[in-house]
Amino acid sequence: MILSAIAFYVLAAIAVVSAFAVISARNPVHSVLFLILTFFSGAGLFVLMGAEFLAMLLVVVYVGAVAVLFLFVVMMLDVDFVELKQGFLNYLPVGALVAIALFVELALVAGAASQAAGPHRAPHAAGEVTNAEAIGRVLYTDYMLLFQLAGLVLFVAMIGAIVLTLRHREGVRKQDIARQVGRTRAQAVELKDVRPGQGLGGGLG
Amino acid sequence: MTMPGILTLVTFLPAAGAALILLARMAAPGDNPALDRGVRMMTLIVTIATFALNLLALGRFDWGSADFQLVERIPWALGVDYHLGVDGLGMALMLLTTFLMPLCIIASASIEKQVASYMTLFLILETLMLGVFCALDLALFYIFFEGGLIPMFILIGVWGGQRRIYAAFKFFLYTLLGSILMLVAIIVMAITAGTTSIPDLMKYEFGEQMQIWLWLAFFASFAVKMPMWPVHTWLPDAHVEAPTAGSVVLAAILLKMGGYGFLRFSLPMFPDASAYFTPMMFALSVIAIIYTSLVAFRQTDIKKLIAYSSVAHMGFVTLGIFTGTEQGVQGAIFQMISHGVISGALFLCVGVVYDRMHTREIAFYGGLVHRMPVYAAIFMLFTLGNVGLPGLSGFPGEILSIAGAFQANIWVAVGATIGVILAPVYGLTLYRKVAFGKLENPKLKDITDLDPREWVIFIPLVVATIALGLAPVLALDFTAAYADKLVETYRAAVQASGIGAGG
Amino acid sequence: MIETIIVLAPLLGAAIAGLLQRFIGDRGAMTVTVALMALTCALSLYTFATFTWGHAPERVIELFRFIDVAGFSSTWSVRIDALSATMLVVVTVVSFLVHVYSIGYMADDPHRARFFSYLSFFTFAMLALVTSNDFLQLFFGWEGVGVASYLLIGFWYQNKAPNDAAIKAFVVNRVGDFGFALGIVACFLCYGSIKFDEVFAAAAAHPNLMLLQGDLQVRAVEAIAVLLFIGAMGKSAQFFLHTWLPDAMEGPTPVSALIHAATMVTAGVFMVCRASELYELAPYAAGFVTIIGATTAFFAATVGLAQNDIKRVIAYSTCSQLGYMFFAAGVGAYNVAMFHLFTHAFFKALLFLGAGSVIHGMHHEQDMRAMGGLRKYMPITWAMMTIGTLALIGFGIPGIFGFAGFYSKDAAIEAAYGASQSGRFGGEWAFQAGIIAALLTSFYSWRLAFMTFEGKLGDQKAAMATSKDHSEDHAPEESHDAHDDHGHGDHDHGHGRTPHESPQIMLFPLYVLAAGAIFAGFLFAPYFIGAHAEDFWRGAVHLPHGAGHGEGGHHYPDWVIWAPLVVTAIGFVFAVFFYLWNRGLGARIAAYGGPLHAFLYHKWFFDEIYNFIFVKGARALGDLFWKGGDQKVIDGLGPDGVSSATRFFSRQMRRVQTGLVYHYSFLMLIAAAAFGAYAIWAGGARP
Amino acid sequence: MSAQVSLLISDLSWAQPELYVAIFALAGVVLGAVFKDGIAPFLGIVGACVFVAAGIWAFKFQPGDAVALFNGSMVVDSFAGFVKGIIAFCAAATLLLGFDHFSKTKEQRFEFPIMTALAVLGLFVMASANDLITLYVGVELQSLASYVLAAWRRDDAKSSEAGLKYFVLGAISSGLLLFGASYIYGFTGSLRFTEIAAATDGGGFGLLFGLVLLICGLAFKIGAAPFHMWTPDVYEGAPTPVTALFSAAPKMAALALLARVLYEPFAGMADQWKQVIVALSALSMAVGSVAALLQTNMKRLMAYSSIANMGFALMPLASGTPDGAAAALVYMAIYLPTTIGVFALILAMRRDGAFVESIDDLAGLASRRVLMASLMTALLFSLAGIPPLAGFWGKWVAFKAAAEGGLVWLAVLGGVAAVVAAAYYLRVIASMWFKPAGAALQAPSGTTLTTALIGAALSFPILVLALGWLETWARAAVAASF
Amino acid sequence: MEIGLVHYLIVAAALFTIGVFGIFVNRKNVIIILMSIELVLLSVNINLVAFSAFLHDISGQIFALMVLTVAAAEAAVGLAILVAYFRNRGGIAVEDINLMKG
Repeated sequence: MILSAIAFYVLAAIAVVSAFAVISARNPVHSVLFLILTFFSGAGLFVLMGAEFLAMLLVVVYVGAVAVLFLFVVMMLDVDFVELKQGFLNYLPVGALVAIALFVELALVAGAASQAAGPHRAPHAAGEVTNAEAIGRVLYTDYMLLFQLAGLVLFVAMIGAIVLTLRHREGVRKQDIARQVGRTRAQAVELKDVRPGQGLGGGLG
Repeated sequence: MTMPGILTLVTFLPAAGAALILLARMAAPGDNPALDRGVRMMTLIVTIATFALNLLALGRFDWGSADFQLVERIPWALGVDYHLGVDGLGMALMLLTTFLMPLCIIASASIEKQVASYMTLFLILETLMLGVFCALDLALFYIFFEGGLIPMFILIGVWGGQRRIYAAFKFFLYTLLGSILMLVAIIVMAITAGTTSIPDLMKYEFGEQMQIWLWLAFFASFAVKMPMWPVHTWLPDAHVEAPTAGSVVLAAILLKMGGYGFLRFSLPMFPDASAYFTPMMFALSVIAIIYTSLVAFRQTDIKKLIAYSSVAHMGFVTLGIFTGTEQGVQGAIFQMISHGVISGALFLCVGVVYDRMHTREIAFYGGLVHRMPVYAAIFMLFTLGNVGLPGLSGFPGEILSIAGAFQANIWVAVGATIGVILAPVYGLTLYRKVAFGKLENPKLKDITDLDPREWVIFIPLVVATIALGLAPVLALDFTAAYADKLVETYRAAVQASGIGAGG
Repeated sequence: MIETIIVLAPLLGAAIAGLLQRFIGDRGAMTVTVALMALTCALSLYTFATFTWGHAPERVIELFRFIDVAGFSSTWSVRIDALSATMLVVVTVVSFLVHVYSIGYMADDPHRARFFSYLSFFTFAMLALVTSNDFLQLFFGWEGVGVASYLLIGFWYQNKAPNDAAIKAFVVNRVGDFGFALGIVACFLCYGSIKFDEVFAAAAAHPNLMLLQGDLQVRAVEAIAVLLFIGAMGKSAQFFLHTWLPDAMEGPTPVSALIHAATMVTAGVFMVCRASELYELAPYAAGFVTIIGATTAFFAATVGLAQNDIKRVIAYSTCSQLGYMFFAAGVGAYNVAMFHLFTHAFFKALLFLGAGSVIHGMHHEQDMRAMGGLRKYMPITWAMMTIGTLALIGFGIPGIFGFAGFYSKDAAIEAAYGASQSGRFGGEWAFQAGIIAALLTSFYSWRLAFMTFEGKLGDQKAAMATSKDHSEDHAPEESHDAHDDHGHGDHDHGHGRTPHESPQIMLFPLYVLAAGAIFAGFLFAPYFIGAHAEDFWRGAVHLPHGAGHGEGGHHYPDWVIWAPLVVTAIGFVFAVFFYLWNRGLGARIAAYGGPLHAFLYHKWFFDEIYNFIFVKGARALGDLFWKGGDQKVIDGLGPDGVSSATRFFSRQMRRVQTGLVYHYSFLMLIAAAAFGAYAIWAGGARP
Repeated sequence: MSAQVSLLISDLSWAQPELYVAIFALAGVVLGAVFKDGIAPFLGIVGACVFVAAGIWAFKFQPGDAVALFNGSMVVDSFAGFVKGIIAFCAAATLLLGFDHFSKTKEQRFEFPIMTALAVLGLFVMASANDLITLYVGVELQSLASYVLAAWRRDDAKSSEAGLKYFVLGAISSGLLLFGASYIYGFTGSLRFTEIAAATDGGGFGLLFGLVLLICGLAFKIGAAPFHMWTPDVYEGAPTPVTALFSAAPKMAALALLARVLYEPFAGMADQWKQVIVALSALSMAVGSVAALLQTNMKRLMAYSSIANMGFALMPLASGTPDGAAAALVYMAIYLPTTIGVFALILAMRRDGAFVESIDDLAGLASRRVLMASLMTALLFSLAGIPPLAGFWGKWVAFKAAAEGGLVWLAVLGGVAAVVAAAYYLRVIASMWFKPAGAALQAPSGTTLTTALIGAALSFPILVLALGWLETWARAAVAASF
Repeated sequence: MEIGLVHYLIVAAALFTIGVFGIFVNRKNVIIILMSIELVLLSVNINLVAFSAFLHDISGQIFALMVLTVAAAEAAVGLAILVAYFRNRGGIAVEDINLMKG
C-alpha cells in the first residue's frame, strides 16, 4: 500500500511538473518531449488504478503515434523559438487567477466526488477478469455502435488530412508516355522567321 | 370552411390585388411604362372595389348593436384563431381606411420610380391596416398591427425625401420597441386567460397588479403609435420624409391604431389599471396638446408643422378616451375619424405644391393664392378644419373630448382648451405664410392651380369634412352603441374595484 | 319656413358667389348676394314686426340633429323670440345696407365676388348665432362669424398688416372661446344639457349647485357665467381682450361697419342677454361683467382721444360703447343693453360707412391729420357723419327728444346709477365710468368731426410729420402704405387729387342709417325699455324689477338724468376749443408728447405687453420645446441616445472580438469558471 | 449468437437513416477514388437525395414509444425523428448550394459531399444519443468533419484560419464537455441517460458542476454566448456553402441534444440548470443583437444573427416546462429554412464572376433584381420576427414558453434584443431598397434562387399556414419522447 | 495514507488546469495549444479511469478508450489544418491568427 502510495505521488508529481513544462518550454521540441513524459506518468497512474489495457494504449497510441506526429510537424514547420512578448506578463496574473479559480472549483468537486462515491472501494477486486478481457467483453457487444463510430471518426480524420494536405502540384513535370509518344512534328517544332538584327524578341512582342 | 366572409373579402382584396401585380410583373419584367400605367389603374380599381365592398359590409351591419358582427372564426395555429368581426368602432375606422386609400392612389401619380413595387406595398399596407380594425384575436391583431411596419418602412425609405433613411429607421424601431412589449403582454394574457380571443378576454378579469403591468405594456405600444408625448418624435421625421400618400396613410390611419388599441384593449380589458393611470394619461395628453402646438408654431417645414399638429390632435383623442365618459369616448372616436380626413387632406395639400416645386420649406412659398385660388380655398378649408372650427369636422371631436374631460377633471379640460387657442396660432400662421402675402418667389410665377386629378382627390375630402362638421351625428350615431357599452362596462368595473377615476 | 329662409338665404348667396364666381362673374355675384340679402332683410323686418306688434309666439324650428352624445345634444334650429327678432333686424338691415354700400365702395376691387361671398357668409353665421337654441349652435355661429371676420380683415391678403390683424383677431377671439367652450361643457356637467331652456330651468332649480375640483369649490352658476363672459369679452373686445378690434380696421371699411361695429362684436352682449337667467343667479359674475364693461367704456374712450386713424377712433368708440352695453347687462338691465345694441348698430354703422365714404373720397387715406375741410368737398357725408356723431354722444333733451344714442346710453347710465344705489356689485364704478366715458366720447367724436371736416385740407400735416418721428412703427403708417396696391391701383395715391363725394349707391345706405340713428331710439324705447317692455320681451331676457316703468315713471334724481347731457356739452366745448378755434393745438400737444399722451397713444401699452408675454413667449417656448425638448432631451435621450449608446456597446463588443484565439479561449474559460462557480453555489451543501 | 444478430438487424432497421448516410459516405470514397473529382456533381446530387430519403424515413417512421438501440447507446423516438428530418433537409439544401457554388468557382472535389455526409451522420448520432459516450462521439464526428469543411478552401488564408480557430476552440469545448461528462459519470455511476436520470436524486453541486461543464461544451456547438466567439470568424472565413451548413443543421442537432440532456437525464434538476440556460439565452440575445449592428460583411452579420437566434431558441428551454422543448423545435424549424434562404442569396451575390459578400454590394438591388431583393427582404424580416412572416411565430412560441416558465423578464429582454437586431436587418434591407444602385449583381443561379424561394415561401406564407401542423408535430414529438 | 479517488481527481484537475492555462496564456505557436489540448484530454481520461476503477464499472474505461481514439483523430485533423494554415501564412504564431475579427 505504501509502495503504491509512493508510486502515485511520484507519478503524479512527474505528470504535473512535466505538464507544466509542456506549456512553458520555449522550444516546441522540448514541449513534445515533456508531453511524452506526461503521458508516461499518466499511463503509470492508469496502471495503479488497474486499467492496464488503457495504460498500454496510452503509451502506444500517444507516445507511439500522436507525440511522434507532433514532433514530426514541429520539425517540418520549423517553428522558431519565440520570445515572450511584452503583453504576456500583464496578462499572466489574470490568467493565473482564472486558472487557480478553476482549479479550486475542480478540487472542491473532486472532494465532493470522493464523498459521493460512498465507502471507498478498492480500485480493483481480486478474482475478477483482467482489465483487457473486461473491456473486450463489452466493447464488441454493448458498445458495438461506438466501436463503429470510432472507425468513422478515424475515417473523417483520414479523409480530412488528405483533403487538407495532399495536393497535386501543378508545377511538377510528370512523364506522360502516351503523350510523349503520340506527338507529331507539327506539335513539337515551331518554325520562326528570324530577321537579322532583331532577334526573336521582336517577333514575339 | 364555408365561403369566406365579407370581412375577409374586404381585408384581403387589396392583398389579392398585390399578388396580381406581382404576377403581372413576372410576366413583363423590366421597365415598362405600359405596365406601370396598368398597375396604377388596377390598384385604383382594387382600392375602389375594396371601398365598395366595405360599403356592402356596412349595409349588413346593425348599428344599433354593440356586439361584434360579421364574425368569422376558423381555428388556426398555436392556439390562435383566424377570427374577424367588427363593432361600430372597427367599422368606422375600416370605412375611413377604404375611403382614403383610393385617394392616396390617385395622389401617387407623381411617383415615377418602381411604380409596381410602390403599388404592391400600398395594397399590402391596406390589407394590414384593415386587418387591425377587424381582427378579433389578439395575435391576429398583433400580426396586422406590426406587419404594417414593413410596407411603411420601405415606402418611406424608397420614395421619401432627403433624410428618408433616418426617418424610416426611426419610425420602424421606435414603433417596434413599443409594440414588442405589447407582444410580451399579449403572450402573458394568452397564458393567463388561456385564450387570445378578444371578446373572451374582454370578459376575463385580470388581477389588479397584473392589469397594471399589462396596461403599461400595451401603453408602450399605443403611446408610440398614437403618438403621445414624449414618444412622438418619430412622427415629424416620418411624416416629413414619407411620400405624400405615405404621409396621408400614416397620419390618417396608422396613428389611429393607437387610439383604437386604447379603446379596444386598455379600457375594456384593464379597467382598473386604466383608472389607475388616468391622471398620467391626462397629464401626458395635456402636455402633448400644449407642447406640440407650441413646437408646431415654430416649424419651418410645412409637413413637419402638420405632423406636430397631429400630435396635438391625438392628445385630444387620448384625453377623450381616458375620461371614461361617453362624450369623451365618442369625441375621441370622432376626432380620430375627423383627423383622418383633415390631416390626410392637409398632407395632400402639401403634396400638391410639393409635386410642383419639390420643396416643403414654408419660406419658399407665399402668395400662392394669386396663382392657385382654388387650391388656396381648399387649403384654407382644411386649415380651418384643423383649427377646429365648428361646422367642420375638427370641432365635434374636440368639444366632446373637452366635455368628457371636464367631467373627469376641470383643470385637465382647462389645459386641453388652451390647445384650442394655440391651434389657430400655428395653423393660420402657416396658411398665411404659404398662401397669403405677395407672390415674391419668382419660381412660383408659373405654378398652376389644381388639375382635374387633384380635384377628384379633394372633392370627397371636402364633402366629408363639411358633412361631418355639420352633421357629426352621422358618425356619432354609428359608434353610439359601442361607446355606451364600453363606458358602461368600464364604469362598472372601476366601481367594483374601487379605484377612483379622478373628478 | 320663413325663419329658415332668413338664416339660409345668405348662405346660399355666399355659396353661389363663392363657388360659381367663375361662371357668374363679379356682377352676378353681387346681384345674387344683394338680392338674397334683400329677401332676408325683408323677411326679418316682417318677423320683427309680427313680434313687436303682432304678438307672434316664441317658437323654435328644429332642422336636424347636430351633435347628440348621451345628453350632450344640440340640434340645428331657428329660435325666434324677441331677442333674436331684434338681432335679426339689426343684423339683416345693417348687412343689407353694407352689401349695397359695398357695391360702390369695392367697385374697383378685382375680388368683389369673394368679398360678397364672405359678407353673406358672415351674415349667415351671425344669423345662426342669434337664432340658436342651444349653446353649441351659438358657438357655431360664434366661431363662424369669427372666421368670416378673419377672412374679411385679411381680405387684402397681399399685405402683411391685414394678415397679421386677421390672425390676431382670430387668436384673441379664441382666447375668449377658451372660456366659452369651458362654459358650455361646465353647463353640461352641471345641468346635463346645453339647451338654453333646459339649462336655465336647471340653474333656477338648483341655484346653489357647487362645482368641485380638488380644493376648488365655486358655485356652478358663477363659474359658468364667468366662463361664458370670457367668451363674450373676446368677441366683444372687452378690456384685456380688446386688442384685436383696432387692428381689425385693416379690413375694408364696410366690413368694419358690419362686423366690427354693428353686429359681430355685439354678439357678446347678445349672449349675456340670452343667458340673463344665469347672470341673475350669479351676482359676482354679473359684477364682473359690470366692472369689465365699465372699465372698457372708460379705457377705450381714453384711447380714442389720442388716435389719428379715423377708423381706429371709431373702433375704440365701438369698444367703449360695448362697455356700456355690458355694464348695463351686468347691472341687470338686459333690455337696456339690448336697446343700446340696437341703436348703436345704426349710428355706429352710419359712422363707419361715413368714414368709409371719407376714406373713399380721400383715395384711401385714413389719417385724420391729412384731412380737414372736407365739409366743402363731401357735404352729404358730412351731414350724415354729424347725425351719427350726435347719435353717438347721445344728444337729446330729456323728456323731449333725442337721437338714438340718447335713449339707450342714458338708460344705461341710469341703470348703473340705480345699481350703485341698490349696492349691486360694480354699480358705482359703472356709473362713474359711464359719465366720464360720456364726456370723453363727446370730445373724441367732435375731435374726429372737426379734424376731418373743418379747417382746410391738409392743414395739420406738419404736426403729423413730427408725430411720425415719435412713433415710427405705428400702425397707421403701415396701413397707409399697405393699401398701396390693392384695388385702387389706378388712383394716384395720396393727395394728388382732390377729395370727392361718394356715389349715390354708397350714400343711400347712409340715409337709411341716419334715419335709424335719429329715430330708432325715440320709436323703440317704449318697447325695449319703456312701458311695453314686459309685453315686448315676453321673458326672452330677464327684466329688472320694476321694469315696464314708463318714460317718466323712474325714480332717478334729476342730476343723474341731466348729467350725461352736461358732460357731453363739456366734451363738445373742449373739442371746439382744441380743434376748431385753436386748430392745430391738439396736434401740437400730441407732437409734444408727454407720458400721458404716449400712454394713450400706445393704447395703454397693451399690445407691447401682450407681444412681449404671449407672442414672444410662445415663440421662445416653442423653440425651447422643439430644439431643447424634442431634439435635445427626447431625441437625445430617446432614439438617438439609445442608438448611439447601442452603437457604443457594439463597438466595444467588436473590440472584444479581437480575432485572437487566446482571447476567445480565455473568455470561454472565464465563462466556464463562472458557470462552475454558480453550480457550486447553487448546488448548495449537497455534494 | 443468432439472437445477437437478429437484435443487430432489428437495431439497424431502426437506424436506417444513419445507415444510408454512412453507406453513402463509404461508397462515395470508393467511387471518388475511381472516378476522381469528375464524380463530384453526381455525388452531390445523390448525397442530397440520400439525406432527404434519410430525413423522410426518420420523420415518417417514428416509433410510438422510444426504442433503445445498440444496447441503449442510441434511442429512436419521435423527437429524434423530427430533429433528423429537419437536419436532413437543411443538409440537403446546403449540400446543393455547395455543389452549385463550387461548380462556379471550379473547386469541385468529390470529398465535399462525403465530408458533409459524415458531418450529417454525426448530427444524426447526436440527435439519437442516449448515453454520454454516444453524445461525445457524435459531437466529435460532426466537429471533426466541420473543422475540415471550414478549412476546405485550403489555399485561402481566411479559410484555413477559420478552420484552425474552429478547431482550437472546438477542442477546448470538447475538453469542457468531456470533463463535465466524466464528473457526471462519477457522480451517478452511469453513462446511460436513463440510468443517470434515476441516479440524479435532485442533484448536488458536484453533479451540477459536471452538467454545467457539459452545457458549456454544447453551448459552444450551438454558438451561444459567451461561447460564441468562434462564430463570426468561422462564418466569415469558411467557404459560404459551408457557412450555410454550419448555420443550420448543427445548430438543430446541438440544440436537440441539449434539450435531450436537460429534459431526460437531468429533468429532476431543472431548477438548478435553468439559470444557466437563462444566462446563456440572455447573453446570446444581447451579444448577437448588439455586436452585429456595425458589421459590414453579410456572413459576419449572419453569424451574429445566428447567435441572437440561438438565444431565442434557448429561451423556451430555459423555461424548463414540457412545452419548452417543443417550442424550441418549432423555433428552429422556422428559423433554419429562413437562414438557409439568406445564405442562398448570399451565395447568389456575384459580380463579374467573383463572389461578394458585403452589405454595400447589395446596394440598389431592389431596382436591379427585384425578385432577389424581395426574397431577401422577406427572409430578413422573418429573421427579425416581424409579422406576418413566420419568424414572428418563432418569437411567439419562444416568448410564450418563457412566459409560461415564469421568465417574463427574459421575454422582455428578448423583445428588446429583437428590436436591436431588427436595426441591422433593416440596414441590409435599406441598402437594397434605399441606396442608389451600384454595379449590378449577376443573375442568381437556379439552385440559389430556388433555395431562396423555398426558404422565403417557408417563411411566408406556407409556413404561416402550416404552423398548426408544425406545432402539433413538435408537441407530439416531445410528448412521446420526454 | 491510502490513495483514494480524490487523489486521482486532484491530479486530473491539476492537469486540466494546466492544460487550459496553457491554451490561453500561450502566445507562441499553435502546436503548444494542440499539446495543451492533449493534456486536457489526458486529465479527462484520468478522471474516467479513476471513476471507473472506484465504481467498478468498466464503461468508464470504454469512454476513456473512445476519448483516446477521438483524441488521436483530433490530433491528426488539427495538425492537418495547421499544415494547411502554415502553407498559407508561412508561420503559426498565435498572434497572427487574426485576419478575421470585429
